[in-house]
Formats: sequence, structure tokens, C-alpha cells
Amino acid sequence: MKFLEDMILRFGSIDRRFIFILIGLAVFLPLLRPIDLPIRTTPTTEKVYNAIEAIPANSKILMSFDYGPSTKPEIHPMTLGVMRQLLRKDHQIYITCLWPDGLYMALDALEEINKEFELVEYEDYVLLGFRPGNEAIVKGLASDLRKVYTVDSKGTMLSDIPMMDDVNNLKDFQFIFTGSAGYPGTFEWVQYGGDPTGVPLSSGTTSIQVNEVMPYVQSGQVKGILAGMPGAAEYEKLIGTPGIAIQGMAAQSFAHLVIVLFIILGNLAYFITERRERKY
Amino acid sequence: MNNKRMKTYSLGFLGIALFTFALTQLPDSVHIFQSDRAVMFTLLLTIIMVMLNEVKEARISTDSIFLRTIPGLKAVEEAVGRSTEMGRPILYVPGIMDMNEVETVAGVIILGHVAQMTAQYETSLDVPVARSIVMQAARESCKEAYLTQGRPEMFNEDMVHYVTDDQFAYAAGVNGIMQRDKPAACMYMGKFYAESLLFAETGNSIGAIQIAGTASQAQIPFFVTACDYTLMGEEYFAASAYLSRKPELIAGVKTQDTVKLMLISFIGIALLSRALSDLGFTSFNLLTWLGL
Amino acid sequence: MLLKRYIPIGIVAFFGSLTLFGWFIENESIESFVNDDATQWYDIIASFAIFLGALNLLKLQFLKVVKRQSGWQYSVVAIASFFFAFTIGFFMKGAFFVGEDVYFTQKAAEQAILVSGSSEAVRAVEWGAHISTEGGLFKWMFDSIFTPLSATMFALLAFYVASASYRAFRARNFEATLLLLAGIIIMLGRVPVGSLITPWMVMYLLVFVGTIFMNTYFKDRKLIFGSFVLGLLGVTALGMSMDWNPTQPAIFFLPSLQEWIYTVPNLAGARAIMIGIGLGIIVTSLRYIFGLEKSYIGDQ
Amino acid sequence: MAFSTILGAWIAAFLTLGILSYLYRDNPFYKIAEHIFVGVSAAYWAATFYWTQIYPNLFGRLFPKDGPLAFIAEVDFNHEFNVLYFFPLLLGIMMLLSIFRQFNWMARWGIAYTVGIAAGLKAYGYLNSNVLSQISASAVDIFSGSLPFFNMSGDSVFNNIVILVGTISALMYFYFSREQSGSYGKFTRLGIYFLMISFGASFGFAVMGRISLLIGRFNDLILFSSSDYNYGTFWMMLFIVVILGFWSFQNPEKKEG
Repeated sequence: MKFLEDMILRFGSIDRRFIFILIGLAVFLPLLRPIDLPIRTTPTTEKVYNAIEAIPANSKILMSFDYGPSTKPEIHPMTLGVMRQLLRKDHQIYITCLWPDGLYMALDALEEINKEFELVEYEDYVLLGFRPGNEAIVKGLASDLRKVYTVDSKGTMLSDIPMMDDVNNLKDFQFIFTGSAGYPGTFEWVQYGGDPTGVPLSSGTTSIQVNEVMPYVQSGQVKGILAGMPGAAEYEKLIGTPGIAIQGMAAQSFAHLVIVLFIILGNLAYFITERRERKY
Repeated sequence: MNNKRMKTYSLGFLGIALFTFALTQLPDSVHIFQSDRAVMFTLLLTIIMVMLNEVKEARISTDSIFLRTIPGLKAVEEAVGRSTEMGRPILYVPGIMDMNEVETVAGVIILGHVAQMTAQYETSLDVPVARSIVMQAARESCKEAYLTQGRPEMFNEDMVHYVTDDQFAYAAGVNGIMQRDKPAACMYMGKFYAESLLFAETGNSIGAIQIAGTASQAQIPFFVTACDYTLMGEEYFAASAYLSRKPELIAGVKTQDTVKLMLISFIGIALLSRALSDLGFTSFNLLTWLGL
Repeated sequence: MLLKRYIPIGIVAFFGSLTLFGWFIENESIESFVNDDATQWYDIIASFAIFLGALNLLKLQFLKVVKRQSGWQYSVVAIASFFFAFTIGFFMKGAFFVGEDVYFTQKAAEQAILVSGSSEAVRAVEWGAHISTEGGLFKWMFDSIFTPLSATMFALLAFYVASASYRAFRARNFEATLLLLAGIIIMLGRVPVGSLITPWMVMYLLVFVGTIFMNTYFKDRKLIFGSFVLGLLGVTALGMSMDWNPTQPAIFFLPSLQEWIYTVPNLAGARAIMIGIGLGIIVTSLRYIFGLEKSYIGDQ
Repeated sequence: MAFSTILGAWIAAFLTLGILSYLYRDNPFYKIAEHIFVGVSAAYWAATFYWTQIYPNLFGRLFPKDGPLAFIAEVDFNHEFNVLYFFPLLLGIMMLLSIFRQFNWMARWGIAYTVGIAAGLKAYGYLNSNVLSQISASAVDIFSGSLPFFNMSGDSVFNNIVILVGTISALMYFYFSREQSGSYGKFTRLGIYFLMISFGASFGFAVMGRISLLIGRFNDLILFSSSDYNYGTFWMMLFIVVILGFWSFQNPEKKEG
């Protein structure tokens, strides 16, 4: 017992660089050789899936790409998944971006989706693109879309796009989905988009934001939420198209296990020191 | 809340409600009021009424107002003292957002109080900022603080300096400053995102006293685990009142408290009305009636 | 005094009340100011201000070089990178089209025409569009310098979060223990591995941990040993009667337990913070609008 | 693959590894990466702000095509001439002038404007979405009889009571004008427990998010190590490890108390 305690204590005083190496390996190794792990879906993810599934076919859906390359691993699989689910029911997708690099993300997603769906621009989707102004853009869309966007991302006048004919503000959409990595994002869409217009709104966020958005989900201001990469993996499972999120789950699981192990060892060391100090 | 206040507020609320009602009943030809926002309007006016009344009361006497202690705020002065003893600077980070965030403004105001202390103790202060407007505001605030302490000669404009607008480049730059200048105390007061942990962990590795204050909910846990003291959420907004002891600001804290009580009572009333309608005693539900 | 003090205070009061009460007034020009122009104007002011910051950065770095302070060589790197990016941003369009292909310079584009012998003309991108043109120089800088740097700084957090959980996540008191347990349950319950841990493993673990805790409080060895054995037997008996169901009882099944924590007690805490922050922001904002707090413009 | 793409991948790999080397300790590679980052990003944002804000939104409204000032310059972004935009122009110029000591005060106007609109806009948004909606969502369903008594996920009477008690007690923790003692103190103590569970959950989610991002970064490094990119990651890694090894041999780590 004494020996074990000493071992734990010695581990308790190791250099933190050792921890860095372990966590690096825990992520890196499973990426090289992925293992299949069973994915369980959670109710909040199912809520998003069901909300989108319930939209009548051929509806108009607004998708906002509010993230950039640094949070791409978390959000990108979600936006891809949502696009797939929408296109299967022939919805029309209108894409906006509150982040400048959101435009690149949207282009990337469209290229990826195009491989399976053979999209036709201005029939299946319009890429409205990025406009600077953060929450002002959301407010602008809620009151008059054409004030914010006169042309789409390619410079085509909106009046020349048949898909845009009956679209004048947020109320003309049946659903809003935002892939959000921070500010501006879910909060702005709730405060200035969803709440004032009453259009159902759903969101995929980075893990870190989940807790902040949670009260909105419970109160129904946001219809379900996709929470980080595991949320994306659940969603990939629900729509039946496995992708990079499911691939990453092994690495994710391992890293969590290692961290929990660290916490337990750290606490054991803490308890042992506390007790020894009390005794002597 | 004593009886006098209760009476003032009840009457005031009644007046506001009537006024709002009158506005909603204006004929269609006079389109000036957004009737669907009437509930919000009433609430907003009520808060303003409470605030103005509390300010009036506080100006007469602040003695009657009790504020419970917030440990993190006491620690600010200790931290300044310790830095002086160690002869090392104090690092103050006013968040990474611009002055269009209320948290940042609060951070700049608290900076003013910290600057007064550093002026008294003759400790050097380093304020790297991520936004130029914040830089200008922080300079004004520091300059004034050194002036009121009678030490204008100690103020140097470059104690507040710009690093870059970019979140992570700023984090990298501030990390570098911490590594190379080894401040004895680090204070993080403002709006933070993911960089919070980078700051807190680096601060920890150089052994600085760390005090954080933020309303960024997702970042509070990191500060709570990695810093010595954390002003979380609403405490952070009360900080400047605590530090200044100015009657107008203490009245603000009192307003928050009073409104909080009102809101909790509102929850109670709404629950009761919902229960009565759910149990079939009445067909009236307050929340549905208000359109919430 | 007027210019330095009263006008700024007036500006705060005027624009503060306009944007606040503008929400309730039905008037098109006020609405469009509140919804659109107000923030646009701020963005414009902030865009001017950023040059001020850049000058300040350059000044301090130049001073470092001139005074040969320690690490001045790195300041040279900073200054050089600033001018590199500044040139690309303001003085070079960096994107010249020949048909669908994009070239960084006019020369390279002309060269390409010569080589391919095509009849296309070189088409330079518009100012303003040059920063977002796929294949352009600015976008190249964004992809190969800016993105890896910010994404890696972001990824450093993974390592830091590990060392922070190891070092700072200690069960010092009951509050800290709650924080820790909630964290662990969310961490395990949210990922696939959590569903591989059956409730029975958790219950055995609890018996184990319970015994350790008893060990610190009671000194009676018989009692401790007795309850340990009883606990093990109890869990085993329950397990056999429920056929070792891998997802029941749900309170000990991490994915279900995390769901409950996440939607019930966590929600309560998060909501209280949200309301608190909301109140704090509203009252603080009103303090600014009513001029009760003015020290951010150097007015004590 | 084009030369610029490969060069880009090599630079990206170098900078990525340079930043990661900070995990070992503060070293020249990190310092170089850090200073490049600070320099490039300051100019990057200056350019981005200028070309996405000042140029289209300010000049686009002051000098639109066919506008009264079109004889000075023409910036066509489909905006109409708007004389009000001279005001932000004025504030912006004053902000720039405040660099001179005697004009320091000029910055105050811009600061005042920023704080003013922030206060007005935020107060409304938070009042509506954070306070009013959350307060009304707190009036939960307890008596309707349509809910089960307990449920692990989804609404139930028990869960609703926990949420209600938790919200109110945690809200009372933020009540400042009363000492937290006696039975009132116990109630606010309960509030802290709810806050702590919430922080723990946030921490758990944060760990999750950070790991996901690391997965993304490693995926990129794996991509850049392929033959398409001339094994950029490997070469840069070798370069950095060798130099760093040599450097730490020359500069042994100082232990500080």
C-alpha cells in the first residue's frame, strides 16, 4: 500500500510536459488506426433531427455559416449533415455568413455536397455570402433582407434569381440553422432573429458554447442543439451518413479517458498528501 | 425592502403599466408605439424607475446600504501590495473585445481603480489591449487615476499598449509578455473567449496571483479552477461599485437586487396562476395573457 | 470643457437612449438607424481606430530595436511581418485571372498566356474583392500563415486543458467535488466510450470508493469490511436479477446520467447565471446612458 | 501541385510546429512564430477592416455612383448617398488625430458613441432574451398532471421542481445587499452547488471541444506529411527538433523557486 501511494505521489509531481505527450499520443494514435465505437444519440440531437424532418417538403431554409477554419473540425460535419438531410427532402437552402471566413467554409461544404447531390445553383441553393456587421446583419435580415443583400456572393442581382422571388425577410423562411463557433452566432440569432420573428431556429455549436445556449434550448427558443464533435457524430448516425465526426470519436474517447485518469490520479495524490500531513 | 420603497415601487409600477396601456390604445393614425413590445417596455421603465429612486435614496445616505463582501475584490489590493513587495509589475488584461461590449467598459472602469492603487503603491502597471478604442479609453482612465492620486508624473502612455486585434495572436503576445516580464499579479477583467485558459495556465506556471472577473459563462470554470479569485457573472458588474463606494454606483447594485426580487416574485405569481389554471380553478394564465 | 466633457457625455446619453427606446418606436428612420446604421457606424469608427493600434504596435517594436532591448531581433521579425502583410493587403491586388486560373502577379499571368498561347486577356480583380479571392495572394497568406497559427494556438488549449484538469481539478471541498464529478460524468457520458461502461461497473466502483471514504471516518475494521462485502453482494444480486442489463438502472448509466445532469441541475445553474448577467448588463448599461458612470472617458 | 501551394504547406507546417514547441518551453521558434503572428495579424485585420468596412460601407455611401460627390471618387456598392455618414467619418478622423498629445481628448467622442450604442443595443437584447424569456420559462409545469413524476431525460415534475429551486437559489447567491448567513445562507449555499455543477459541465464540454480541435489539427499535419506536399511535416519536424535540441543543450533550463 505504501509503495502504491509513493508511486502515485511521484506521478503527482511529474513535469507537465509528460502530460502533454500523453494527451498528444492519446489523440494521435487512434487517428492513424480508427476503431468503431457504438454511437448513442442524445435527446437534444434527436430534437434537431426531428425538427428538420418535420419541415414540409420544398421549404425555404436559411443556413448560416458562422465559423472559421479554427473550429472547422467541430462545426463542419454538422453543416454537412444538415445540408444532406435538407436536400433529401428537396428543400431550398439560402446560405448567409456572419464570419468572413464562413464564406470559405460554405464553399467547401457545397463542393463536398455536390459530389453526391449534383446541386444546381439558384435552384437548390443560393450562396448569399458574407456581410460585415455582426448582429446588425441578423437584425437587418429580420426586417428587410434586400437591404442587407442586393447581390449574392457571385455578384448576381437578387432580382435576377428566381429562388429569391418571395423572400423578403426572415419570416419567409420555414427554418433557420446556424453553425456557430462564438460571436456572432447562436446568441445573436436568438436575440435578434429567432425571438423577434418566431421562425424556428436550431443550432450546431462548439462544445464550449453548449452550456451557455442550453437555457435557450430548454425554453424552446432554440429547437435542440448539436453539441460539438460528438453531437455531429450522433447526427451523422441519425441521417445515416458516417463522416469525419464519427471517425474522430475514437480519438475523442481515448483523450477523455486519459484526462479522467489524470484527474483521478491527481486527486489521489492530493488525498494522500493531505492525509500524511495530517498524521505527522 | 422597507414599506416606503414598496409603496413607491407599487405606485410607480402601476403608473408605468397605465402609461404603457395608454400607448397601446393610441388610434391607428398615430403610429408611434410598437404595441407587441409593451411587456418589455413596462419592464424596462420599471427598472429605470427603481434605479432612479435608488440613486435618489443613496445620495441622501449610503450608510443604510449593506453590501455583502466579495472575496475577489479584497484580493485586488493585496495583489497590488504583493507586487510592490516583489518589485514586479502587474498585468491587467481588459478582455479581448471592443468597447461595444458592456463587459469591456466595466473592465476599463475597474482598471481605473487598479491604477489608483498602483499609483499609491508606486508599482508598475502593464495593460496590453486587443482593440484600439479600448486602448484610448484605458489610457484616459489610467491618466485620470494617476492624476487624482497626485502622481501624474508616474503615468506613461505606453503602459497601455496595443498588441493586435486577432484573438489568438493577442493571446500569443500576452503569453510572451508573461513569460518574459514575470508579473507578480495578473488580472483578467472583461469579456473572454477560448484564450482565457491560455492566460490562466501561463499565469499559473509563472506563479502569479491571479484574479479574474468575467461574465463570459463558458470561461468562468477555467478561471474558477486556475485563478486565485474569480468574480463571476453578476458579481463582476457589481465590482466597480464596491471599489468606488460612490453612491450612484452602489445604487446600481441595489437596483439589481431589487429587480431580482421583483422577478422572483413574478416567477411565483406566474407559477401560481399556471397552477390554478392547470388545476382547473381558473381559465386565466398570466404568461399566456402577457404573450410570453 | 465643452468639447472634452459635455459633448461626450451628451453623445452617450443621446445615442444610448435612441438605440434603447428606438426598439419601441414605430418610425422607419429610427428603426433603420437602430437596426443597421448604429452598428455600421461603430464598425467604421473601429476600422479607423485599428490604424491607431497598428501605429502603437510599430512604435513599441521600433523602440525595442533602437534601444537594443533583449529580444530585439524578434521585434524585427514582427515589424517585417507587419509590412509584408500590409503590402499584400493594401498595395498588391495579388489576384490576376486568366480565364479561371488565378496568378499572384500580372507578370506571372502574362507569362502563363505566353506559354499556353491562349487569346484570353489578363483580368485583375477589383480592389476590395482582392482580399477574398480564392487563389489570390491575400487568401494564400490567410491559408498558409494566419490559419495554421491561430488554429494551432487554439489546439494548444487541448494540452493546457489536460494539465489544468490534472493540476487544478482537486476535490478540495464539497463545491469543488461537485464541479469535478459533473465534469467527469459529462466527459465520459458524452463520448461513445461512456456507453461501454455499464451501470454495474459504476456501482462496483461506488462500493469501492464508499469503503475508502468510510475508512477515513470510521476506525472499526469489521464494520468497514462487513459493509464492503455487503455492498458487493448487493450489487451482484441486483445485477443477476436484472440480467446485467447494460443500460439499467439508468441513474448509474453514464450517458443517461450525463443527460440528466446536463438538462436539469446544470440548466438551473446556467439559467441563474444567464439572468444574473442579463440584469448586470441592463443596469450597467442604464448607468452609462444616465451618465452615472463616466470614468471610461477619463471622468471620475 | 503548384509551387505556392507546397510552399504554403511547408510554411504552415513550420508555424504549426513552432507554436507547438511552446509546450516544451519558451524558445526561439515559438518567439519567431509569435512575432510573425502579431505582425501579420495586425496588418491582416487592418486590411480586412478597411476593405470590408471603410471602403464599401463608408466610402460606398459617401461617394456612390451618380451621387453628389461622385466627382471626387466613385465607389459603387449599390448604396445610396447618405449624408449622415459624415458623422462616423468625423469620429473616425478624430480617433486618428488623438494620437497627438494635444488632441488626446478627441478619442473620447468615438469612445462615447461606442459605449452609448452598445449600452442601448445590449440592454434591449439581454432584457428580452436573457431575462424575460428565461424568467417566463422558469414558471414550469408542476401541477398539470400531464407529466410523469420522474424521468431521466425530458420533462418531469421532479426535474421541473429541481430546475425551479436551483434557478431561484442560484439567483439569490447573486443577491448582494444581505449577509449570507442563517437559513438564508443555507439556501444560497444550495445555489452555489447548482452553479458548481453548471461550471463542471462547462468544463467537461470545454475539454470535449479542445480535444476535437486537436483532432482537426493533427488531421492537417497528417495531410501535409503526404507525398503530395513533399513530406512537409516530416522535414519541418526534423528541422525544429534538431535545432531545438541543440538550442536547449546550449541554454540549459533555469530552475526558479
